[in-house]
Amino acid sequence: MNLTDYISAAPEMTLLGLICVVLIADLFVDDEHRMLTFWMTIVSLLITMWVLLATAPLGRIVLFDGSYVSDPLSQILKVAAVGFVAIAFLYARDYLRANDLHKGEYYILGLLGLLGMMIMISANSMLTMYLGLETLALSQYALVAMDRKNPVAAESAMKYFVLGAIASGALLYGISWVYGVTGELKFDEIALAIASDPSLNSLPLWFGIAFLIVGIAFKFGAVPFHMWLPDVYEGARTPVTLYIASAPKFAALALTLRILVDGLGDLHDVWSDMIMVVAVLSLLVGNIIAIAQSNIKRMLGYSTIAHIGFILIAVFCGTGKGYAAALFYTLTYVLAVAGAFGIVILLSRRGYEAENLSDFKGLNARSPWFALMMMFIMLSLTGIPPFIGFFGKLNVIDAVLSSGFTGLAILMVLASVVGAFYYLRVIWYMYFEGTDERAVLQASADTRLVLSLNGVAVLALGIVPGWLWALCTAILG
Amino acid sequence: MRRTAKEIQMLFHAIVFYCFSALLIVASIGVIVSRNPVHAAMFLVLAFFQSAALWILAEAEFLGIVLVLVYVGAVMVLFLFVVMMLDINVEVVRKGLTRYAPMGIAVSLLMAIEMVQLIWWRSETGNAPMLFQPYPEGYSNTKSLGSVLYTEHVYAFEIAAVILLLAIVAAITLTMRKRPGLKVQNIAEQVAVRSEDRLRIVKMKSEKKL
Amino acid sequence: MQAYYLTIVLAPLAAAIITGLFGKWIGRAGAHWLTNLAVGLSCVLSIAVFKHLFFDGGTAENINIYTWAVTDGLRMEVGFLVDRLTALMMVVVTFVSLMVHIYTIGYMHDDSGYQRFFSYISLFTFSMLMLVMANNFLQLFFGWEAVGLVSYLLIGFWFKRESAIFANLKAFLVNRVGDFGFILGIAGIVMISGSLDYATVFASAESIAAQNIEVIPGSPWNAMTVICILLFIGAMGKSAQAPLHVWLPDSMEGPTPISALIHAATMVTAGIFMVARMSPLFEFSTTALAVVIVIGAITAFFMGLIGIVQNDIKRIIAYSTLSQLGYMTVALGASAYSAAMFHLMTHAFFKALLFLAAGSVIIALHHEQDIRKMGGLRKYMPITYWTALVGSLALIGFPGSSGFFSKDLLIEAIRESHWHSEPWVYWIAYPSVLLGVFVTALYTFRLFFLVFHGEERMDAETRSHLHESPWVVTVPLILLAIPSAVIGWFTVNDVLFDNYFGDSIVVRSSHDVLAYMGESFHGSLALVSHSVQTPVFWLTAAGAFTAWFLYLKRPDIPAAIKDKFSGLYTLLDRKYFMDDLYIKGFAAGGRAVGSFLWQKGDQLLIDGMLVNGTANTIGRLAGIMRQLQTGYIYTYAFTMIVGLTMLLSWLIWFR
Amino acid sequence: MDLSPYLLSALIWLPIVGGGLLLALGDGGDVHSARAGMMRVTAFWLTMLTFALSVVLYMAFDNAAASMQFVERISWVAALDAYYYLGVDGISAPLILLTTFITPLIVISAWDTIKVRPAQYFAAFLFLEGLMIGVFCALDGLLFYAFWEAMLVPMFLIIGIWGGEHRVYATLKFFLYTFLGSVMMLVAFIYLYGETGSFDLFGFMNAPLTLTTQKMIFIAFLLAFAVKVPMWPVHTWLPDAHVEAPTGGSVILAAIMLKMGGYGFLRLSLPIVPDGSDYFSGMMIALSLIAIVYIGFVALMQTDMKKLIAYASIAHMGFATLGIFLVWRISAGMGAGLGMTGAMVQMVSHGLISGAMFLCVGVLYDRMHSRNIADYGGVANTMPIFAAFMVLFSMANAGLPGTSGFVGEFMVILASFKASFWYAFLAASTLILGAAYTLWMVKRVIYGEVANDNVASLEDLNIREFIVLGVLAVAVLLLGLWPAPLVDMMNASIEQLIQQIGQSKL
Amino acid sequence: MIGLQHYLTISAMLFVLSIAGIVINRRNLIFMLMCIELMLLAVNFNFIAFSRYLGDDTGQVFVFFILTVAAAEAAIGLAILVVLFRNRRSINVQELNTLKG
Repeated sequence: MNLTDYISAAPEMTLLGLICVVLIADLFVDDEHRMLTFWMTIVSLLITMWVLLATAPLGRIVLFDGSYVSDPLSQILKVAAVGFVAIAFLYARDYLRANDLHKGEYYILGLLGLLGMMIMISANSMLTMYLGLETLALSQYALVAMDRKNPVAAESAMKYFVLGAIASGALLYGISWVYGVTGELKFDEIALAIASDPSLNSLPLWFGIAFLIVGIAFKFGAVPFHMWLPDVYEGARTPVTLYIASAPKFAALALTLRILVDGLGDLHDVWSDMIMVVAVLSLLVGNIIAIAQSNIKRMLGYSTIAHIGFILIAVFCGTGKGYAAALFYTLTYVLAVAGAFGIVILLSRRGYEAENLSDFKGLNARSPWFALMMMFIMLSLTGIPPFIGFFGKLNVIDAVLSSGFTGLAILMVLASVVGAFYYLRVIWYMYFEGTDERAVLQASADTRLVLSLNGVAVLALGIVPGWLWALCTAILG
Repeated sequence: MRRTAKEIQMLFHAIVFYCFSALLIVASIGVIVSRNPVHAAMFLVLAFFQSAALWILAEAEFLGIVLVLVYVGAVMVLFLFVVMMLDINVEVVRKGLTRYAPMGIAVSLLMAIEMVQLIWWRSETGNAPMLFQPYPEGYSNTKSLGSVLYTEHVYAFEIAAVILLLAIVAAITLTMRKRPGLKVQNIAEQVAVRSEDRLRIVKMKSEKKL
Repeated sequence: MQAYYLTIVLAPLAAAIITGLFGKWIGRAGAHWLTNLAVGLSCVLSIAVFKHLFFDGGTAENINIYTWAVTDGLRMEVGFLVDRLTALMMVVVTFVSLMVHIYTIGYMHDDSGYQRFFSYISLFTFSMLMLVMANNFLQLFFGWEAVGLVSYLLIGFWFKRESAIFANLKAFLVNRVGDFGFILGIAGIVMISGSLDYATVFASAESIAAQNIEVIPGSPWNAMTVICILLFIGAMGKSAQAPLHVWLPDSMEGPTPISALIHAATMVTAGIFMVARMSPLFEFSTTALAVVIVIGAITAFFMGLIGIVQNDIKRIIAYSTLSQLGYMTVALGASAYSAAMFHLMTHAFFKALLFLAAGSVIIALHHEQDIRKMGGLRKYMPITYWTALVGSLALIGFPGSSGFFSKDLLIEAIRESHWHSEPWVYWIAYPSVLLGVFVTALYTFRLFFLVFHGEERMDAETRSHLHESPWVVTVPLILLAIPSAVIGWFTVNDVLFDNYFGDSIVVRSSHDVLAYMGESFHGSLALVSHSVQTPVFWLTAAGAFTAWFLYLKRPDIPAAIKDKFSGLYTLLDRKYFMDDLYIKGFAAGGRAVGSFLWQKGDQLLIDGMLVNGTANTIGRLAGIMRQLQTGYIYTYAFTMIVGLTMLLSWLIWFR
Repeated sequence: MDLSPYLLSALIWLPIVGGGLLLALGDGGDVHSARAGMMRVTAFWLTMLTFALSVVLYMAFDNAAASMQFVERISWVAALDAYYYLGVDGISAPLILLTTFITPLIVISAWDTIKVRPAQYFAAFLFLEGLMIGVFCALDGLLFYAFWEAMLVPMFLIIGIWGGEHRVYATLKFFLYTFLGSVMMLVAFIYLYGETGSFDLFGFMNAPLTLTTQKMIFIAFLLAFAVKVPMWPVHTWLPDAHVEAPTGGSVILAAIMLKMGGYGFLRLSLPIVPDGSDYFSGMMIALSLIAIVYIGFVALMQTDMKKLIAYASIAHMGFATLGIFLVWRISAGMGAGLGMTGAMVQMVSHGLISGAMFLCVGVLYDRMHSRNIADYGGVANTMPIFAAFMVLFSMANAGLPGTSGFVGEFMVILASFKASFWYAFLAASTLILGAAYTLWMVKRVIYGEVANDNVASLEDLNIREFIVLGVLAVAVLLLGLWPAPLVDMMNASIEQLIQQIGQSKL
Repeated sequence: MIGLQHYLTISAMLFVLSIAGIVINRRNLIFMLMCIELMLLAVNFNFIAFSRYLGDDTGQVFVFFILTVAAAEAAIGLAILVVLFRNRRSINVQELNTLKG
């Protein structure tokens, strides 16, 4: 192995280097010129993106003695993660400035979190995965608590932290069991060990898997390991929620796929049942509780739980189609949810958090265009064609049906109908209700543009979803 | 009945193990039942010490020492520091268990039973102890770990560095605050000062006598 | 001839459309001229068609005008079958219609809906012609419903009157009950014979009769019987046979001209016409004929009885119409289709005459219809008086009048009919029609005497304005009086015994009572001269005498009788409680069922429990489930631990 | 140059793009502004242009061909083997014509009655029109479903934004009800996709399926279509939606959207799962008959005009489903085709009549702001022309021969007699019930003395209302007096359909 | 004979105790943070035991990293605790339920 092989790890290295640059540069920037940090961050992300695309491997490359893997899956997830982090930063900027939160730390912690995600996405051993997970988790805890004068944010950060620590404890405990049984930490070697010695496929290993699933489910926010999620979504400032709600889902997906598929793919019949129970519970609990919410961030939190159910059900199928569907679903879901939080941010302004559903009342009168965008996003989340969310659901249901689980498919669509109610309620508030609010939406042109593109993409991708699905199946099918 | 030296060594090993284990469990229970955070922290320190001992007993000396150094020396000090700094009034802490406590204990017990059952009765080899691999002669735990840490695990090591950086950034972000009334010196300003800044020469006409 | 037929049909339609849509522009005069000329044209051409068929020996024509639709091998056409039966009806319809058109000019003179009225009656003429000229069941049903529609519109012509709009709704709905049967009958025919065309259907009558329909699973009924009864239900609705008669008396809420035209002369006889038209089918089902004759007999007698106690001049005539329609139906049931048609024709003339005369009286009394407020009108309204007398005599069957020939022979036909061999039918039918004669005479002359003779019971104000009606009213009276008086003389032989209808009406030889009677028929004069030997004559005379005695000689007796037989009186006055049955039973029942299904079925069960119930349950569930999210970290941790423990337990103990 | 290969696309996308245009330009928020006026005119001409295109379709349509015409097929989602696959036959073409015919009338009727955001209103209808045409054209399962679901959105907004007092409840109920039904169809589609490997509807039709599978798929389709039709007992969304919807919404809902259900049965249920349909035909007929009788009674007791007409719609659509499913109960000979043709004619005719009835109520509502029957009485005194129209449409609603309402009912009753006397008996009860509920309403609303001062001050139809109702009246009468052109369009396709479903898949 | 199972048992007990500590904790958040440390200790026990049993040092390397991360985690956890305390003047678990439902 020569040094040029390490070029595959260049994105992470580049990003780390750029983080240091931004970190140091930010020290010398006062609050009035904080935009410099922002633009440096964006430029860093663009450079990282460029490096990512430039070093895209054609096949699977394993580096660092098997700790690191670069393959098409990691490539697409990283591109998506970098992109959505950039979008999140852009959406967040105006809000942060308006609320005196425009500190370099938001970007730096966000970038570190992104680095964590990329590490997770490229992890090829339990150790790397764990470290990446912690990098991401720690930066998220810090981000949530970043608004130091906000007791609610602190509370949610504390909850997130304690529960997250329990989850990573459980994950570690599971890893230790898997390690103990197979003697390996690298996913491919774990798979090899299991394949070569079927006697390993016994209770101790399953036991470890159960703990691993706790960790995975927590990261995603699946029932019953979901309880942090609504509180954190609600408690954190909206830009932070946006951050947490978008890109880390890719990392969670990587966590799932790497561990369960790369490492424990042969044990599908052991973990699939557990995943299914968790997924179905998420689907039901998320959709049902979301109905009772009046805070849109919290509502989107519960809706996330429901969508996680879909993703996990796709994983549960254990087929290439299922994994591809999970990937497709995650990508499209994050696209929609980023837009949704973007609009929540757009509606907020100094000292005013537009986080109650009722704040959306009469949006159509105030800004028909962004009301339309929000409607697109809500419809996409509901799963109405031709919006992209529909194809996500379609692919998952297809995967479920081709694995022969008709009842599950029916349960899924029924849950979607229940879920439709709360998405429609947003549309109802925007379009059917009047408002006395006359404040003009304040956002800079670039935010407006990207937000509009985001909304339009939800529709446009839905009209031509073929390439994305082809991509996903090419990667995982 | 005569025991061989090996057997005696084993027995001694067992006795030491059970002693430390018992203390460890007691200390852990102390952590979760003591009312005073300081007491709890001290129990935790005790637990760490027992653990370090047990690890050393298992011939993982390096980690045993690191545990004491890192945990007892740093982390627990941090804990105590925070406890003291926050000046938490121990008396206002409510008494009694939460209403989940019985259920919590029940579930924990269930889990404990399951784990123990798994460990002892569901193993492939029955409940005969599975012994540790003996180390070869001249083996150095520290050396062995050190040799892989920067080679095989260099990537993880770098990530660990990032995590520490992150922890620094995060901790500073969260806790550092500029206090408005604080008097500080600005060295750069002090150094860069010129006489003109400090001294103003005012020319004024002499007063005329009335 | 096709051009003739089309003109006959379309002229009134065109007039109706123009008058209806552009009434404002063409004005009142324009409206009545246009419609009168159009209907006049139809009438003249109808007579020409009649002449062509009857005098010139023309053959019946069966032509299709256009294809309505074709699907699944079923051709649905619009076309005309013009044979002698049709021709007779065309003449009757257009002639009476023309008379009514003319009469309307006077009768509706002061009405603001003048043009509308003309439009309606022209439309009616069109519809009725479509009905009688149809060569297939589809068009028959079209005409059938169209006349119903116009009847509905005309009964409710004075739509501000609550009673009028009640009556028209009632009329339409009761008719719809009949149509319900009718369309089922048509459906049966089409589905068994595969065609809507009369000729094809009649040709396959035998094969229809050979099939069975299981109305009640397990007991096959003869298809022809089922179909004919269903068709006859339609006729019962339209021709107001008991128990579907209830709409006709109420329909008198409409203006009098339409009572004459629609509810006496033409539309109500559509049922009779239809059964006659369907004679090739009915002949195959003795059971159906038995139903027909029994229903007819009941109607003929019992509806007449009600007429005795009524006080509204138009209602009395309406009940008389019901009774006479019963007579016709009885004749149909006795397979004496020609007799029924003959009575239909004469009845059209004299009943239209009576209605128009009544209308004349009503206008003179400023829309007073209660005969208790009339009397002695003879001297004020001579033309009306005499024409009404002609009409009344024809109605009771005074020897020599048109009604005499039709009714006398009709009763004779029943006496001689093949139902002889079925005593129970015979002993329902024959006594009913015979006693009906007495009743007819009684109510007819009760009306006549109370209106035209005796003391003048109207108030002075009205009396001072009494005068004969204008010529547009009296001319139609006179023109109708002539055929009412004499037409029987000339036509009885041809229509009844000389095979006038030819192939139009098919009678099985074993049923052919008229052929049997024809053997002993020796001309009109002989018939008249022999009339005194018949019980019919004496019953008639007795009826007329009773009327004279009770209402002119001893006007106090009726009241006494009323007191004495108050139960019977109430029964008749309330029309055998049929209206109550319909309104309080069926209508209210239907509404109750509707309310129940709506409130308990739709709102409570489906919407309340299933739809909103589910939604509310989910909502409530959401409320409960969100309580689990207590906000306490230890709860959250506990939930996670429980989840973990569940997974572990499942692995250890259940997997 | 032969443009016919793009005709269907033009029909679908012209209104949708036009709607987008309207939305983009907006009305400036002022109803009376010149800009809003221009929007109206644009909307009108867009719908007229679409109508003109559909006339071209009608002209070029080959009645004799049973197969699909104007076919367009290009790859859409290659990864799912889904195509942008359009085509029409005798079953879909009349419904497309109905759609394009009704929409301009809605635009006219909304001319000055929509006071809030007119551009969005018209845009919603244009979107709706394009999407509905899309449903009728789509020959690819995915495309069909996409149009089918997307259609809900503009309707949801139309009821929600421009609806009455309880519009939110009604529109949510509408959306969730129909959504619940159609997701099951989606599951069935995906299952079939799994079986055949593509979303091609013809592929679905040719797929061999076991009886159990067919039954399940039928149930899934049934939920989707029965809700749309709507059939008892999943009909309760309809009265609420109708009552709360603005006039145009009610019209589209009744005139076209309900037809989606019937169309779905014909296009999907029958040919894809013939044996499943056969198996459930008894239930379907029973539900249809319940719709006719039960709903007839329910309609009788309504106090709200729109509700009454809505219930009447359910009853009338019962004829459509009855006619469709009779095919399984008619062993041989004439009848099956008659029933199906009747069902189709009934759907088209109901589109016209119920649309007209809702427009009539709309005319009254615009003046009095009440739909309550009790608030009216003697309208004929002050609005004679309107009364004439109302009576005409009521008669058509009651199935009077000579109006289009009769044609379908007649055919279906004929066919049902072939199947069973009692089917015909119950179906024919509509003659009484239909007349009862419709004319009783007419009696209470139109006839009688002027009930109150509000009625006394009513003004008769203005020219726009007159044109709208007049055009519909002509259509209703024309179809009633000469349905041949319509029936001829369908015959070949229906014959082929019957032949096709006659072959068991087992 | 002391072997793998003994260590695993100790680990399991620590793990369960830490969990029980979190669940039944009725006091302040400090205890929870300590319990988390206890839990990581349990995990470390497992790793070391397995590492020794397998004769594979990788497990011990893992423990090394866990210790590092745990330190960082403790730092951030305590920082959050400080923020929380500054805002609410309390770190009582039972008062920490503003966000719920």
